[in-house]
Amino acid sequence: MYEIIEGFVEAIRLIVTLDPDVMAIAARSVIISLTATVLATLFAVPLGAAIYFGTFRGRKGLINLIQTLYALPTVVVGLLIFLLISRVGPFGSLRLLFTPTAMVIAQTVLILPIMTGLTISALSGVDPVLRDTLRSLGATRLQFLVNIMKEARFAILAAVAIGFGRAISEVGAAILVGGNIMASSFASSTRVLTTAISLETSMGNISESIALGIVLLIIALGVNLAITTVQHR
Amino acid sequence: MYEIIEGFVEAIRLIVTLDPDVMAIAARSVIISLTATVLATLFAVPLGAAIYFGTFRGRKGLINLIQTLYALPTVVVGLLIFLLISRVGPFGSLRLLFTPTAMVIAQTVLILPIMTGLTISALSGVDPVLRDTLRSLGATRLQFLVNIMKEARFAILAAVAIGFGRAISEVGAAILVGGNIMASSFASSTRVLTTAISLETSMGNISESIALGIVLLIIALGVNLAITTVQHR
Amino acid sequence: MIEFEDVSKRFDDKAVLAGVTGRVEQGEIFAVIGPSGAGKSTLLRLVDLLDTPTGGAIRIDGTDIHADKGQSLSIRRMMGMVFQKPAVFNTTVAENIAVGLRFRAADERAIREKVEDALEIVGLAGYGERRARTLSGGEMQRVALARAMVIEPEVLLMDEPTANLDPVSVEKIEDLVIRINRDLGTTIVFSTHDMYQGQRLAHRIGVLMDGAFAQVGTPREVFTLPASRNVARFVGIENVVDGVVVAAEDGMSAVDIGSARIRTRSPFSRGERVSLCIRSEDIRIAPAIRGRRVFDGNILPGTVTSVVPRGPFSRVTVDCGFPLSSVLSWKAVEDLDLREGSQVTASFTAASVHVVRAGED
Amino acid sequence: MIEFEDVSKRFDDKAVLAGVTGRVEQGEIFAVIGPSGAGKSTLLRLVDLLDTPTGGAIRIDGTDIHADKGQSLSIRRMMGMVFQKPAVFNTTVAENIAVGLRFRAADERAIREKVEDALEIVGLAGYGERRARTLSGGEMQRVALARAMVIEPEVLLMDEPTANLDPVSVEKIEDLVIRINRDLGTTIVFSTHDMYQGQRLAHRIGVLMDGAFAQVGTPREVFTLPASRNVARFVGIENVVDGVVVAAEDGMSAVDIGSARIRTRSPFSRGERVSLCIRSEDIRIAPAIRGRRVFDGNILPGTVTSVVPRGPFSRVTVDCGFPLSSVLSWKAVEDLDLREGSQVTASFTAASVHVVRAGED
Amino acid sequence: TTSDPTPAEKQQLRIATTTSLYDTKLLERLTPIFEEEYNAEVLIVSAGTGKAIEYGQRGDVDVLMVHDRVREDAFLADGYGVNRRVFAYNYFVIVGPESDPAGIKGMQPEAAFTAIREKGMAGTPGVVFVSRGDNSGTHSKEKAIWKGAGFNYSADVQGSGDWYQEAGTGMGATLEMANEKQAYTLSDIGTYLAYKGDLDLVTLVDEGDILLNIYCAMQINPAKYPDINSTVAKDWVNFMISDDVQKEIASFGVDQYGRPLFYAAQDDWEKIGVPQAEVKDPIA
Ligand SMILES: Nc1ncnc2c1ncn2[C@@H]1O[C@H](COP(=O)(O)OP(=O)(O)OP(=O)(O)O)[C@@H](O)[C@H]1O
Ligand SMILES: Nc1ncnc2c1ncn2[C@@H]1O[C@H](COP(=O)(O)OP(=O)(O)OP(=O)(O)O)[C@@H](O)[C@H]1O
Ligand SMILES: [Mg+2]
Ligand SMILES: [Mg+2]
Repeated sequence: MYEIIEGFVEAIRLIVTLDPDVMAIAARSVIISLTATVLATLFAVPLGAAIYFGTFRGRKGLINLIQTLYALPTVVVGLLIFLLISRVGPFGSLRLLFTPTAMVIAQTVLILPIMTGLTISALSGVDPVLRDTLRSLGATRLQFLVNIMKEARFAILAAVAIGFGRAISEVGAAILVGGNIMASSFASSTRVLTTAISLETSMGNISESIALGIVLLIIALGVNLAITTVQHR
Repeated sequence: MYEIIEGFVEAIRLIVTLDPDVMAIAARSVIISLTATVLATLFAVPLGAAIYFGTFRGRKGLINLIQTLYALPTVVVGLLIFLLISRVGPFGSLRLLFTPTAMVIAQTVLILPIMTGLTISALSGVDPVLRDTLRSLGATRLQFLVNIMKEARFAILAAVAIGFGRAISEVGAAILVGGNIMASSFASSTRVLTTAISLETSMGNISESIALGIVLLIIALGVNLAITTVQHR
Repeated sequence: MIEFEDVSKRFDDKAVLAGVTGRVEQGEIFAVIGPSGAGKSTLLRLVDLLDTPTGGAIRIDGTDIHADKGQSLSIRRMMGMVFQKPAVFNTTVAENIAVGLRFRAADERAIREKVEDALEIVGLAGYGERRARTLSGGEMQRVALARAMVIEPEVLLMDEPTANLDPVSVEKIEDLVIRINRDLGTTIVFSTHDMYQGQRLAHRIGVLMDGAFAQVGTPREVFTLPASRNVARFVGIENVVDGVVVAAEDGMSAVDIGSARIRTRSPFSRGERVSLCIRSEDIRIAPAIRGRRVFDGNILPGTVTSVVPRGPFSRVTVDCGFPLSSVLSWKAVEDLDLREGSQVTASFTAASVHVVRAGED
Repeated sequence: MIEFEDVSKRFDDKAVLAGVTGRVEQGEIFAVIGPSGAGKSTLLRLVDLLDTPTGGAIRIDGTDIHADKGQSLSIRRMMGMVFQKPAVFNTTVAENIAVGLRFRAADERAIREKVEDALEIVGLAGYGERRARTLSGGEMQRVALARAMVIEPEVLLMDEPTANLDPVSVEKIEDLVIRINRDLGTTIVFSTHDMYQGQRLAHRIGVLMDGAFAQVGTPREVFTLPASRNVARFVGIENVVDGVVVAAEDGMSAVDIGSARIRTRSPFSRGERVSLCIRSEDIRIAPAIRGRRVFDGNILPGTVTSVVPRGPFSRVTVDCGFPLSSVLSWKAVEDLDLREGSQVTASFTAASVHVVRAGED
Repeated sequence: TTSDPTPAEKQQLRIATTTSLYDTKLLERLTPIFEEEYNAEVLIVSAGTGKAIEYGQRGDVDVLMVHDRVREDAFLADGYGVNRRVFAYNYFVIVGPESDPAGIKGMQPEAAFTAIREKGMAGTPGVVFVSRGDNSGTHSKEKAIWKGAGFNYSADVQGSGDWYQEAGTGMGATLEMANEKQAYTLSDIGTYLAYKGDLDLVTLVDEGDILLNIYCAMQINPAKYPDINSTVAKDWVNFMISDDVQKEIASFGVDQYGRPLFYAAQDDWEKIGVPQAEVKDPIA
């Protein structure tokens, strides 16, 4: 138990001393996960809207598939991306393996299903009369979507929060395609908070792990406060 | 890329031959994750309701905290539970470490925030007039909650689907408190699909990993179909 | 302008509309009245392209509006709609009203002016910055109205636009509707359950019953010459009596209603089963007289069974073998000293009896 | 039974109710009328414990209902409420109606029977198994009504219960309300924007204006003796004219309204500023006469400015220096050959002028 | 034989290494020196032996550092790797509870395993063996010991009873588990020392040739993956067997554990039974 307290103390120390290694790792975490969240939002929201408002055959099956993909293990996502970008894979020539870009891709793929699913839920929460009102006011397809999104902004931003939470907390894909590299340059390194936590744990440094976990949660808190602020506007 | 195809073939083989090892691992996955999901639902739904309908001080902060915990890394959850139940921890005497029970506890803790948050969202989706209607019809607190839940069942079951997806797909906590043990008796083993996937991956057996991932998704599909069936009743 | 050709609409296995045929002219105010559940909202939604008919066609200026999906937007942009249970966007009142203008890329200044004007007109001046979600029922309905009006549509569809309003607000809105129609030439189709509103506003009224227009005509036609027993009942003719024509000559006929014979003007011939519709305000009540008087009409002795206040009037029901309702001013009721049990005579002219074929519907 | 003592309610910085005081008696039907946004819904919600007053108290049988949270449930179970914009649970119609009974643990058989009866009564027999979400506006309102009625509350609160209904359904519901009140002794408080509904149903009416009851009285009192200019306008007295008492003697007075002098009965003395309320149905229109005739009342020459149909009547507006509206039957309009520009005289007795102090509100 | 002394751009060297080596932080000590000297950037990916080999096979890294002679040989034979050089060695240890219920203290490894199995099969209370069970280098070694003791691993050991449990995780977690269950396990010395503070387990067997643990570095075959970074890879392998680094290895860990974690391979090629070329000769 004392490791938890020690972890807190250590977390405070890391933060107040602005430990350069930890700062770099934390910054990398935020950059990668935020980028992935933004990308996933850009895909998931239109995709969710297309599915929700669509009337194509197999729509129900597609929704079920998306729900099923909530259970996609991060390791499997990591593996699939790995196979695609490893040197002998179809995109091997891009040399993406063990780069932050690869991590962004993997996290984007990972959170896409849940964000799409939550977008669908968010949209179905909008009063149907408002949908009819928008149509009757002569909204183009885009105007319609933008306004429905505005109306569903609370739930959609909640989805963003969930997506970000999942992205920044996952480790399986990050370690497989990133490799948890601590290089001398910031850009070549792929160590993020979760992979660092894993490493510390595997080395038996429990308080360090907990300290890093606390740092991660503080970052998440900041991002969430930002999201909440937008939500309530 | 051929590993993916190989993975599919292998998955089919594992399923049609009812490979006893894989069946045991899959069964354990389902039992542990379903139990965790049920437990988390039992906590999260009343908790979410209490927060949503509550008017206490710090309510907003609490909601922010819950949203922040979406980002709780599975490894950190695993570590915390590990510290609590390891032999020298406060609950060490229960000898829970490296048992399926420990995994259930860890997964329950892991998905509690997201399920609570989604319950709050689900409740806020219910027409306020219906809430007033229930009150005006003389609902007791319990009747009120039950009926609001019924009305929000679609969104709440979506939360259950997400919780289950997260539980069955996580590996960090499972491996830390479960240990990925393959013992000769079913009950002493703690190897589940995700930890098995990790293991296969660390051994470089990519197709086996993918095959197990497919098995996992098939299970998730089954659970989701069940949830969808209830949702549409 | 808007033509309904045998329009039908089914939900699952329930036929809501079945053969609606009719025409709304350019610049006309057309009211759709009918009982709850008749399909008024459904019909308006079909016109606004919010739903697709199961059969038949709706044409605007000759084009089948449901035929070409590519045209939907431009057709919809001709129209504005106010919904029966209006909903507001979770933003300010002003933003709610501006939505349609924004869709048309109006400039910011024009939007602000138009929104201000509209707020003024619907009696919500100063409400611009309020959160729309906290408005009262009537306030919301007025916002919805303003929202549809600011886009100055060619066709304005309104589904029970004043259902939640008090008479003073109703009058304002009605004046506004008339002004819009007159000044901008807007074609207006609205549904209402307030027949008098139909009459006050509409050039023509369509009575929707059992999935189709039971009657389409000017308010006067619909209210004085209802096409069937059901329409008569619905437009508030309180006295509808069934009988058989026993004599017919020169357009005059006598109808046997069991307890009495009624003189009427009607084109029906002997033996036909008919319903007699007599407006309560056409029935005169006088003190019971001894002996008989010559009278070119119908004069029936009876007993008052109830006197009920109705607005500035009272409704007096007399049992003349069958119940007959009449409307009198409170003063008349006092002068005649009418009360339950009073012996009176009820009289009405042959011309005030409107005869329709029985069981037509 | 229900006592309002200086009840006030603010939302943020907007005072919606400010000093509502009044009393609803046991077994009474009490109507709350008032303009849109006056706070009718707010008041009913306060009674049903759905919101808490900012000041004052609401007492039922002497108990301050907001005082003891522990009692809320038992107080609420005495009451049933129908909301202005009713919402239905996403299940069948029958299940919707059964909710309140289930809360009271009624047995399955009793529930089934009561629900069937209620459906029958509100005119939705056979709708039991329908998904409630697909109902029309009026159908939903009737379901909400049935839902509140089946629990047989001691107090029934209804917020504009017939706003979405056609006259035939309204009549059915009104009959039902009267029956419930009479047979079960239920105290009924309802809000309405239909003043005539207030009059038809209510034993007493409270006119809610500017946050308080401007008047509470029987329908007759409210409609014929409105307490203020605003109430007069609101209850549909079309002619309200301001003036100054210039002579007063024996309860008779002469009021100078600028363009004319009006003889009235009033208790006001010389020099007081008053408003005259004259119901349009008390104004008689006759052809213009040459010369003057002796008349115990007021007789004013003027020019017809408009003839507008209103239900079975027409509203004729005459400019006598100030506009004066009268209501005539269509027949009378035809007989007198009234049209825009006709020269007529408008006359009314001194007794038909109701005088209130000006600027009272 | 070294790279261009003034390259315009830093070269990147990607190394896949086994976790147990990485976790000792030896490489962390060495890379800055190398980067400085060769103006390169070293990217190290640590993974299970199997996965590390997989990375090598796919050409995703330039250098592979593992400790599993059998699989290394196969890897070389299949043409994926070239120029293996041995840079360090140490010994595996069998650890277990102080009470030592199977009584193996001081035994030869093969005999100790035999004793554990026997007692375990007999159901002697407290006799449990936790295996890595992850095909790692350590696991391979364990299997080799079982074989050396005369058992058929998959038939006689794996799944033969509750006494034998496969952890299927890394060394650290396996030690934790053994500690929790007060069980026996086989560990590399580095990880054991790193964890020792948290553990109640003691070293019971640390002698015997079979416990030898040999670490090597090799280049991924540039013939298989022509665009691989073969120059820096060569530099790295040569760097590892250079005199300075060998000295560094021989003293690494003394300040922290009071004893070195590794022995330098340079002069002990005979003792550990590898060809001299593999420890001495720089790659040409
Ligand atoms: N989506 C739907 N599914 C099934 N039935 C429907 C649906 N929409 C409407 N209906 C039914 O169609 C009928 C007509 O509905 P509509 O709303 O058009 O009536 P209305 O004339 O507007 O009635 P009201 O005056 O009560 O608003 C009703 O009986 C209603 O229950
Ligand atoms: N939650 C709220 N926050 C702010 N203002 C509110 C809120 N609820 C009601 N109001 C305001 O209080 C006033 C009274 O509302 P209420 O709904 O009681 O009016 P009403 O008399 O029922 O009107 P209507 O006839 O239009 O239904 C309105 O101006 C409304 O905008
Ligand atoms: Mg409708
Ligand atoms: Mg209201």
